[in-house]
Amino acid sequence: MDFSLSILVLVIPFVMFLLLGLVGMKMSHKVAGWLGTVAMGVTTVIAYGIAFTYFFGTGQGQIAEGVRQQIVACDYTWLAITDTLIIKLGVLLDPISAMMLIVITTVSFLVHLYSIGYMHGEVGFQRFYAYLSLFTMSMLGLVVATNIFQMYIFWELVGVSSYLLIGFYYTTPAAVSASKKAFIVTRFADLGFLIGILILSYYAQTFDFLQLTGEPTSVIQSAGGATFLGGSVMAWALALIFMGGAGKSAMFPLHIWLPDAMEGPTPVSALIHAATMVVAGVFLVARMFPLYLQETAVLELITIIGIVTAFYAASVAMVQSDIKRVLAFSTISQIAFMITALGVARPEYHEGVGYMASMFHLFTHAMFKACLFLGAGAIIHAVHSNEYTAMGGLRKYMPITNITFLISCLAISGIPPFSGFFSKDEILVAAYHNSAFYGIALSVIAGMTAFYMFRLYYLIFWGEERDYGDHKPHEAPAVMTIPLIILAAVTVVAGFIPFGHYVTWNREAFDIHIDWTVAGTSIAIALVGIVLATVLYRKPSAVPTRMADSCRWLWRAAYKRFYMDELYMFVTHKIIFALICKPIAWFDRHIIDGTMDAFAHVTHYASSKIKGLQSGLVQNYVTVYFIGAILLAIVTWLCVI
Amino acid sequence: MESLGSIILYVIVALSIIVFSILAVTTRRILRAATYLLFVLFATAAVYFMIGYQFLGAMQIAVYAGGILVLFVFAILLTSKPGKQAEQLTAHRRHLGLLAAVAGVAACGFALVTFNRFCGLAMPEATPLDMEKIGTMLLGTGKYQYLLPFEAVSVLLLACIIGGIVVARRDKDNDKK
Amino acid sequence: MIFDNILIYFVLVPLLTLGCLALSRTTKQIRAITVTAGTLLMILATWLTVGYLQQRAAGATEEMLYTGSWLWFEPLNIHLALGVDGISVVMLVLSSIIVFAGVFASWEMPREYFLWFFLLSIGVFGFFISIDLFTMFMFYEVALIPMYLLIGVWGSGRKEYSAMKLTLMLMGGSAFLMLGILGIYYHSSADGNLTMNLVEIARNNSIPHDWQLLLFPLTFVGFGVLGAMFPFHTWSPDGHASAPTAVSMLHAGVLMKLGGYGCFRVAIYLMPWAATELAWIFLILTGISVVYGAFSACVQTDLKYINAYSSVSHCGLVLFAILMLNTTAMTGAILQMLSHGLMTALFFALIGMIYGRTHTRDIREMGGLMKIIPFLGACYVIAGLASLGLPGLSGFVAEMTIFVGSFAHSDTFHRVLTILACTSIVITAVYILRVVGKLLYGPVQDKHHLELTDAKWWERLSAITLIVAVVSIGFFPNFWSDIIKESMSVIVNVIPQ
Amino acid sequence: MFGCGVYGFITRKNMIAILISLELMLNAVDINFAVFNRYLFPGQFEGMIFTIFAIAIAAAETALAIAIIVNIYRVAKNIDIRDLNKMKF
Repeated sequence: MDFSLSILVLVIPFVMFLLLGLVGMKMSHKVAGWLGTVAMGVTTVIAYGIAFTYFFGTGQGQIAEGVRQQIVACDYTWLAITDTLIIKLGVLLDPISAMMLIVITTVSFLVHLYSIGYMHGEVGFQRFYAYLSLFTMSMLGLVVATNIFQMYIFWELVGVSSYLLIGFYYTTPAAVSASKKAFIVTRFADLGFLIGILILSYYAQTFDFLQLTGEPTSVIQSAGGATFLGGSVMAWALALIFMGGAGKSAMFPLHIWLPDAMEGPTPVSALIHAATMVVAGVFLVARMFPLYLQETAVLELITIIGIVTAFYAASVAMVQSDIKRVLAFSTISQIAFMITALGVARPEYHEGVGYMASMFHLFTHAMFKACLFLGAGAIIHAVHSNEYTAMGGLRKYMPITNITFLISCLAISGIPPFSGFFSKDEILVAAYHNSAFYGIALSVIAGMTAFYMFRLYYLIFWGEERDYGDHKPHEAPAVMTIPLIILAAVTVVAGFIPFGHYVTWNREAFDIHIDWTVAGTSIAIALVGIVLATVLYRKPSAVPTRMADSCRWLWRAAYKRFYMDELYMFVTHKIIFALICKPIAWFDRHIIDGTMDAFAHVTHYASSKIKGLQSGLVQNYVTVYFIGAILLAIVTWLCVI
Repeated sequence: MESLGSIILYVIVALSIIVFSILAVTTRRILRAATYLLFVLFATAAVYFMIGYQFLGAMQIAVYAGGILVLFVFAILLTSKPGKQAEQLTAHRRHLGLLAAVAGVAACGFALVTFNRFCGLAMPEATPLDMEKIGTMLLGTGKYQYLLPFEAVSVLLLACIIGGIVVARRDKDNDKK
Repeated sequence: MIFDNILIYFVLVPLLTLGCLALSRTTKQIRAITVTAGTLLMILATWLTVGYLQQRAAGATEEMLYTGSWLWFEPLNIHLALGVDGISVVMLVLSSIIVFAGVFASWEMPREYFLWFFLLSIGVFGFFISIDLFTMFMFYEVALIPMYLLIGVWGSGRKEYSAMKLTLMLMGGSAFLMLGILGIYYHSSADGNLTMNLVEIARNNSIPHDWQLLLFPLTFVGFGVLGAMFPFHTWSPDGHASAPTAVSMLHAGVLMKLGGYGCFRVAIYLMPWAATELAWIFLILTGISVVYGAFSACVQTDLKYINAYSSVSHCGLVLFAILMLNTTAMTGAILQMLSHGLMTALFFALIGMIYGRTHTRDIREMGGLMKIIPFLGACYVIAGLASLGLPGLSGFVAEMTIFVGSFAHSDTFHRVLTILACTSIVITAVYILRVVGKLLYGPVQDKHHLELTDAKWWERLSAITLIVAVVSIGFFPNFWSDIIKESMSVIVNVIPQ
Repeated sequence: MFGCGVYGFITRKNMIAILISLELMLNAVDINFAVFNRYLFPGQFEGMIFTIFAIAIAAAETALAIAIIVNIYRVAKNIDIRDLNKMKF
């Protein structure tokens, strides 16, 4: 089946965006909602068709001598900057982009379905669906990009649509500042990304992925060993590109925007902050992986950042009170897992198991994290508050959400039958291969993940009963629970997909075999975490509060996200605004304006002085005249001799 | 050397000119200034006589001392109540004036001194100068004769007279006020 | 004779409108005349572009098309030489769109206002179509004078002060310019018959090096003052803040582009050697003005000041790119002129409309307008995103071309400055979102803002024309960048590498 | 004499005093003419003719000046030079 159909995947959401955006206001909520969902359904079907024909279809040289080919479905030159650097818009199909197609479209479709129920009765309902389709379009565009510039274009579009979605409830100032913060932080990271692209384009003289990743060694040589402040220029370019990815995937220094992005409606968090946008950074590194392999120093950097972020996020998640914040931090730590997996992946160990593991984890994580978020959305929808203090003992009232939530928690903490175990185990295998330290660190963090997930689970569904007053929390309506059930089912099944056959770094098939020693330790640690959580939080007991008081300082710091936000706020507001912008504005207003006004003033003063001379007194004139005459005489006399 | 007498006479005349002109300028009362001016005019006439230009001296006395001074006196009487005009000067103006005067005198003096070609030159012999010669000179059109300036001056004087009358005519409406 | 050349109509149409306006009485007539004038100009521009493209397609290779020159002043050999190449076509299209939108943005204005408005447009159109140095300078002056009156009479706030300041500073600039032009004229050709024609001067290329070193700064600063270069930009915030909507639209949209166009057409095209020598000084200046404008926009409280400072920053970027002296960067500069012109015009139109309703431009007093005036709010967000550099809108295309082009210089001095300029996209994001956040989102601060009426049909029309232009450049940039690149390569190969 | 004339012209307040100092200056010039003519060019009489004309013109001038002064007096009731600054800028 030829792939010309694939461009449709991009066009339909875009058309939906225009339709809903311009005409949306006229439509009723119902019509707009279902229209959006149906369109997304069609896109999902097409995407599935493409992915399956790509993976399973024969013919058209899909699998030439074991290497799965990269097919460029269509290419339309968008802007020819110079004869070599041409920006094209097109669709590139290869294992990771096909896999991402499936992930994005499924999650987006389910979120569309879910938000019909969740957003029921919200003002600006159609606008929400317009932004959702814009987001899906840009995410799909990003994934299927043929050249790095097209990826940058859709990268920015993703940033803007996340800004619009986070700031959906624009009447509340918190949402406005959160969306502004999200956009500016990602924009700052995009600056790094842009500079990385520019350096790359200057040295490699091309944007196209095929050329870049085709023969990476020649690209590195083309840099001619130019160095810049120590590291080779290419290393700098790749590090900067990773910085762009880190910003989008909320890695350590640039993660502050993700927890605040929870201001947006929960379906948005489910779609953007669980499954798709945050994963863009991982996808970028995966896409440029052959180049990264040339610069191992950058990979080390990536691993370190990954581990630091994972540990940081896990520790903070353990003390958060808002359930969505907990899930946000758990997303950050899971993404950090994937980044570390990519960081540690080396072709010589086990044919790059890290690369395959991170992609697999990406796939499974998208599923169960979306399920968790949607579950949390259902709970908030029922209880109308984000804080777990207002919840407790919900398992009686919301049985379906309870089960799906439990399944996803088990998956995320890496318990065998569920998909989380397989993907996380692969990551641990890759980490151990690279160096024991990374392995141990990751398993400890995995344990912490298990602990805080189950802490969350027990606090919501077990714990003592809150008096819910007259209106009892009821089970979410059907349209919200169906996606939950689907996602839970997928998390259970996904573990058994032979992922290795499809997605590997050099696109050769390779079968996974569980390395039981590593798997054993990880399961053990996870179980310890779960047991600890059950002991502390199953029954309402004073133990956790007493523990918190014991290390009051640490607990407060963790709760306050180690004061990162305050640091950023300090930097931006105090330093940039107060010390740079205001003085510049003052400088401009007074010094430069001052000089211009000074010219005017000087001329005015001089003219008033001259005016004084015409005093009207005849005698003044005579004296001046006379003295002038004498001076003239003297001068002529001087000249004469 | 010329006769001692003429030198003495010259000194007297020069001194009188200087003294009287200073007095004329610095007196308080305007009438006294006019009289000093009269003495200065007479002294100049004496100078002219000394150098032998009798016609010129006569002219000077007749026109200047006679005509102009009388005009002055009339003007003074017309415009200022006698005895009131005590003048006081602002220091600033005085210094300025003094400075200008001294600078002027110094410049002219210096110029005179440098052209010392003729000082100490004896009085050359007096060429006969009679009225007939002056008359032809004024009215002739030859090389050194000045008919044109003569006519010009006459026209000027006519204009002056008419001007004077017009300006000083008593204004009709002014009186009614 | 003169009337067969299409270019002359660009000047004739506004002249005709002046005539009819003089006769018209009621506002209905005035509106009719101005609207027809606007549409006529738009048609002319599109017809010119189509004709130009056909000629280029038919293989017309010489640099200037539609040329024609009529002797004007024998002794100084000054001709009314007209001619247009890719870049001036783009500029003419830009100015006609903005004039069209400007007409709709100043709907309630009296007759005299439009008289001066169209005189201003004559100056602008004349400037872009003329190739003769002197005629260019003359049209430049024609464009300056109405500015004073328009701001002084119909402006707001400290209008006299800023009108005076604006005109004086621009006059100062044009004084430098006059020196430069005369210098060029006297060195225009080695064999004695001096000429004012740009193309011939460039062909003779006879200006001696030491003279070039003197004349280049003069002309560059002369045009730079109009292009809001760093030390001379202070007229722009005051001038724009107190100008009426359509005037600041036309001024920021087109007149500042006059500066950029002049810099590149006169300063660099005629004195390439000096351009390469002295580029680094002006690079620093324009580099500063990019970051400087952006930073100072972050703390302004008056809407128009924010937009004025952002124009300083964007025009600084234009000059910055021109000084890179390679085809990509300069094409990027022209694209940036085009896109920035449209964006600022859109911004000023919207600010004018908001000011017309809330009678305050202080963002601290306004808030939550999105719900009350959704159409204007949405347009404002689009304009913000465009100036932010969102892909799919024109800002992105221009900035990317500029950055790729300026990255072509591999020495660290250029590299550092380019990275400095790149940071401006972040700062632009900061102040745009700050304004959008304060103005449109958040709770409504002022009670009587609640019953504001949304945009009227003519306001919608002017906003939509500009948005359509911005989006069309954003979606199909290749169309414009090819036109510009062809005529740019002619100019770039004059520059010694 | 010329010096006193200049000094008087500048410092005096009364217009007539100014006129007097003016006369002084004119006479000083006439003397110079006459004396120079007498000593340097005994033959010709330019100096003398010049002085004659000078005297004539001085007479005319003084007449006019007096007329003006009288008129001013009639208008301004005093002839103090400092009040006459109507012609200021």
